[in-house]
Amino acid sequence: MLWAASLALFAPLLGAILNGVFGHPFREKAHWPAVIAVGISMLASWWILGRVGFEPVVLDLYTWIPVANFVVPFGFYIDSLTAVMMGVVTTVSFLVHVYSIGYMHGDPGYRRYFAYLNLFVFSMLLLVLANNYALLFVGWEAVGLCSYLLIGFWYEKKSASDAGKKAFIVNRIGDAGFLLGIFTLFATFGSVRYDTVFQMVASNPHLYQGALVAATLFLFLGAVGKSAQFPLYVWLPDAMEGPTPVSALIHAATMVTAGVYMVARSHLLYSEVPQVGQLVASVGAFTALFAATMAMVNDDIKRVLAYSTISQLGYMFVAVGLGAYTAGIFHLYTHAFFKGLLFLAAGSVMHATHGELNMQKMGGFFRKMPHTAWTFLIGALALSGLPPLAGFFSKDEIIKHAYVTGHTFIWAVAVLTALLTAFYMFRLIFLVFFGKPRDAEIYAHLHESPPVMTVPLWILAAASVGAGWVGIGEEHSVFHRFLETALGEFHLVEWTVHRPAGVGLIALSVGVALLGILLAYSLYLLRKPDPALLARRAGFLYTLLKRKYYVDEIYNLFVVGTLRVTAKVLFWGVDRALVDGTVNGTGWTLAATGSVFRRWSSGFLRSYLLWILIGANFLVWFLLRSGGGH
Amino acid sequence: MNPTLYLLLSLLLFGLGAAGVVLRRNTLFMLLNLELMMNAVGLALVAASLAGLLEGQLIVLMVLAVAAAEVAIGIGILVSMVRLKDSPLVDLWNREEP
Amino acid sequence: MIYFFWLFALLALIGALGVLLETHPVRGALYLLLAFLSIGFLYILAGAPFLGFVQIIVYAGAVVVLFLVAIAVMSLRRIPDDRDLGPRGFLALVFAGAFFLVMLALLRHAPVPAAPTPTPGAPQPLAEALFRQYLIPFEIVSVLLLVAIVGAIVLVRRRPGP
Amino acid sequence: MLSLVIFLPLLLTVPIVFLRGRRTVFWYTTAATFVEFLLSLFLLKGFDFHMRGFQWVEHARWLPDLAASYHLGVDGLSLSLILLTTFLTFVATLSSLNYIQKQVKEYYITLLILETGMLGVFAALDLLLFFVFWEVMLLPMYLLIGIWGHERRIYAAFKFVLYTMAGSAFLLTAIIVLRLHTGTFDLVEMMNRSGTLVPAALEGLLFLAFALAFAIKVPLFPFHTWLPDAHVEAPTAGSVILAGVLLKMGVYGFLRFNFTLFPQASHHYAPLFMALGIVGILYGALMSWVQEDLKKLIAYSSVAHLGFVILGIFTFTDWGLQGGILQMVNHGLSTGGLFLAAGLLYERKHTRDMARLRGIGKAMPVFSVLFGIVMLSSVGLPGLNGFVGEFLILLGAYKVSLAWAAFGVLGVILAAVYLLTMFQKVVLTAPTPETRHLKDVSPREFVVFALLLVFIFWIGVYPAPFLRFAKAPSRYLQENVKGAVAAETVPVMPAHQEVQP
Repeated sequence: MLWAASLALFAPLLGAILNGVFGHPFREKAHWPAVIAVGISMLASWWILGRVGFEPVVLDLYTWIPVANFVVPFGFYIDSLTAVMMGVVTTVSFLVHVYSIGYMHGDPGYRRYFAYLNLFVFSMLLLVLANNYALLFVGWEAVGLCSYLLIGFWYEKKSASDAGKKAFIVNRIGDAGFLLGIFTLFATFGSVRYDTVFQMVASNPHLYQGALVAATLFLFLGAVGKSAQFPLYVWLPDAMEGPTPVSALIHAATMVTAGVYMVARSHLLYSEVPQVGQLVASVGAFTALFAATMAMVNDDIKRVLAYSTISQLGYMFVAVGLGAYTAGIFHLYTHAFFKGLLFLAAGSVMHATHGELNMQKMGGFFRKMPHTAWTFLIGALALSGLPPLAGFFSKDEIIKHAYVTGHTFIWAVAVLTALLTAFYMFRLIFLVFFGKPRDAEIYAHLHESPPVMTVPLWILAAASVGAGWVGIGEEHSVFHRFLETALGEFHLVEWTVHRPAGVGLIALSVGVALLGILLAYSLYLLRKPDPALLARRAGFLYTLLKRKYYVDEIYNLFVVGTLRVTAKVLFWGVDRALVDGTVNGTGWTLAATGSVFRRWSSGFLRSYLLWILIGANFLVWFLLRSGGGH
Repeated sequence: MNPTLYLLLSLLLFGLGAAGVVLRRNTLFMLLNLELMMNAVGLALVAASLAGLLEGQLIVLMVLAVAAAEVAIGIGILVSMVRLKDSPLVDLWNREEP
Repeated sequence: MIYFFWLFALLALIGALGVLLETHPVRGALYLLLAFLSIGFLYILAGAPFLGFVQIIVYAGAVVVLFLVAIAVMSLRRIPDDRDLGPRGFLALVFAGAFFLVMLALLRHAPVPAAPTPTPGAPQPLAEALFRQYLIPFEIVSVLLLVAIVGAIVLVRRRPGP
Repeated sequence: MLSLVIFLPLLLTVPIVFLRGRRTVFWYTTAATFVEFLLSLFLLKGFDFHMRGFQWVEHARWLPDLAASYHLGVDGLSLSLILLTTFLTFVATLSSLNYIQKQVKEYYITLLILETGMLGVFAALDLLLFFVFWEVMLLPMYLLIGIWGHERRIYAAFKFVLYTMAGSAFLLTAIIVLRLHTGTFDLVEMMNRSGTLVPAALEGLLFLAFALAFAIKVPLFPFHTWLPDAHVEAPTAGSVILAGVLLKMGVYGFLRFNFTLFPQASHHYAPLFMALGIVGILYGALMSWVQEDLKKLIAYSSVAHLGFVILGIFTFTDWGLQGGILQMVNHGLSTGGLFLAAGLLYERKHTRDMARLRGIGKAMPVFSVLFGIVMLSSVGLPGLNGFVGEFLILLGAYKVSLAWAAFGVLGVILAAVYLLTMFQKVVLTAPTPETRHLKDVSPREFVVFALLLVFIFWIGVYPAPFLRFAKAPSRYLQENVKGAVAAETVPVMPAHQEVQP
């Protein structure tokens, strides 16, 4: 087991170093070491997936930071949750690597791209494999670094390097909270290792109530930053500046799910403090709805998919928030496949239109790009949650769980969001693939992507269909029983209400999805109520959505703006004027007094005589006053 | 013949001499006043001798010698001043503001 | 006896004022002469006849004469208003007056008692003291005078001017 | 042995006079500093990390009637800084080949004298000797900035000296007062003496006097304005040493003198200095965010980093102290690297203004990677050296109270902000005609960076050996302060063994 894990972890690192530092010989063939490395890592992960037993395997390679009683090991914690995450990460990474060979062909930074991608896989695996929160944090930030490097990959484009910087800084804000969470854990439990912390919580849960609330909240702040939940989601839409395979891998399948994994990993902590769980769920629900509304009006394919990812992440947080950790991970697992597929398909569209992403300029691509179109359709159907496909099983389970545990408000929001999801996905499909081509010039140059890109698309399409079947039958499904060992029983958290979930519930969610598709169909294909007309009548509401609720502007104005102003004021005011002022001031005053005396010896002879006379006076006066006595 | 009267007189003379030195621009009159002040001092010393201090008179002799030397140098300066700037006014010798 | 004192005191004051206010050099020197003479007599009055005579001979005789010779040699003319009555002059008067008052206060504070037996003004005890206890100062003064003479000569020597 | 390590650079200055040619002098000095570095490594042999007292002790008569002796000794803390000094001096010398064109010989002589001064400060155990070395170190630095600096070098050098001199004035008076009360200048004797050295009221005053001198050196918030000017005007090597070593003398002073001699006052003033640390972190970060001059930006970032160190050591917790001491070494490496990069750019473009250095990523890829790694270590990215120190410091701050850690963590965010902004402005933008065809890193310059990167990665991945340096001193300081506070009257000083080598 140790060998498999280390192999899975260090192979991509070796690939990254090979490409990055000694990459010259590989120049054109840079993808080979990268793909092989991730391939090895994938096989190792599958092997682990098969072999992981009931008891988590804890292995320590060496002690990383030994200070007094704060001993942080560099080690692995492998259980079924880790295995699932590794499986997802490595499989999607491998497909994205293969896809990138075609997509990034001819790009000057080809070698650098594969080095960063490998480094990302290494960091993500480190995050998943770590056996303590400190090492988790190392992976956490390393993943942030890789996303910074990959978003700003085409750094000559100012918007790209700005987006990279923005991503890193917003992530860092979340990480700051995460750090405080780690400190709280260490302060209360005297260790950051999973096994010790979980064991202490399990043995006497009610002892650490206060500290647990603080720790879980701080950790959640980190998750909000990393998984782009409200209010720290602003970096994800901008992250679309990076190459599309990157968006598919990092900003859909793997990195953004780190937050969900962390909450699932610390399920023992979260289930002790249900009120925090409810907060997590409500933030998730709100973000889901909030993002879905913005996705409805956006014209950029990748931005729509980005908002859709934020929305789906919201779903996952609803699940883990309400205690349904397995459901959350299940949705993460299925989402990775169909969202990865959608992004790669979008990439293939972009590849064909030479970087054009605006839906309004497209139309009728179905005939010219059958493979991309079909796979995109499958992905959209999966995402909207129609029965046979993966999305239905995972999303429906979350909705059912919300209903069953009596959170009707969250349930309603979830259902509404499902409607919107179906609507904006099929709006995208009808605008891009169906109807009349709106831009002849683009339509003329259209061509289907090479097999090296379409084959991964079909594999992911198959996965989007098949992945869900593993979870049929909720509690007793293969997937749930597999994760039982890691995430504990399904009913850990007894909610007050326990309403029976009838068949009606499933019918409702499917109906809602179909309604969404219908709406999109009539609006964008048949142009019954012409969307432009609707937009004008909606007026303020439409522009609000279009301008993404002006959130970016608000942040720039308040957070960035005020900080910059205070910095300037501080610099000129305090640094220059006050501190330097006093220093130079003392210098100046000394010089000034000097000049006064200098003028005093004016060279005017007779004034000297006068001063002598005055001096004599004072002298005698002084003698008089002091001499007095004797 | 009590000494305070003498002292009073010497003080008066000294005051007048001092005022004169500062008031007058002509170097000659400054020197004259200077001499007057020296004499006032002599007078005070004599008053001291009236009060029983023999050395008083002795110091007067010393003061006298010093005054004489001082006049010699004073006239010397006056002569060279007049030769250089052919006017005894002191203000010609002020250093202008740098 | 006392009248003489007031007489000579008055004369001395007139001389001093004359020197102070007079603008014509020669007349100024003469006022000074008057002052010196009256002070000389005051010395005699105060029981120090030797000093009195020395005063008259040296001061009145030599110093004033020297001044007159200097005035004649340089043919100094009268400078109309060489009195500086500006702020500096005013201040000078103020502070001279202040000085006078301060000294008066000092005087009142530490009065000088009149000695029961007046000290002998005759030259004999004076000379004795001069050449016995105060020999060194005597010698120093003589050196001083020598230096003054050489200084005066060097000062006035006609150097090849710039 | 220790005296040899300290005075060797001084001896090595002699041959320089006879050498000819800029290159020969350069290679000679580089070899000299390298030999010095190896010699200082020799001190590690047989160094017992767990032993509480001082090692390699040398004791000789110096000024007996003043009760001042030539007393040298090293513990974990000073040894780590001595190694840092010799290493950074070697790196700095290696980097100043074509940076220095005029008066080359004098430059290298000054550099070596500076090294002696610095080593002396870290090894001196006699207060007067410490003060002497403290002043000796000042002069060469003044020359370095004043002669080989840039436009406003006279103003900067002058300001630097005046600031430090003001501090030294207080330092000297405090040392003398201490001497009068304890009857000796010897630090070890004072440490062994049980009971408070100085009446309570005076202890606070003396603590503040020492603290002021060291606060100026650190620099703590109100006394920091000399740092940006000094750094902007100093040549590369000057900046590297100024940031890498001189700033640490302030912190070293706090640890060696303030905490050891005045434990009660240290505990009493701890919140104040922690607050100053926090202010330093946030203020430094904000300042560097609005800078246009690259070196001034790095200077302000030093203010922020050392704000962290001060925050750490004043927590009097194991993690805070060990984190702080390790962070001093980390800061020396990462900021030293940043200054080397700035100097390298200055050599090529003769400007420090970031606006004109824009977009060098294309023309200098290798340099961009090196500069990027050093920048990331300064940001405190986990896996590199900065993170380990910062994490421990914040952990220590958290043990004192959540508020301290919360503010400290803000500093972590701001660090990312201003450093990434700088990196984006300089490297990650489209190249301008000016920066299109720049020469990439030469082999020599690559070696300079490689030396730093080896330690940056080593401390990041396996910090255990470096943390060992700080274990014993931090344990002692902790007990010293805790003991003093607990006992309130008679702090029990642990017995001090002095080991002859």
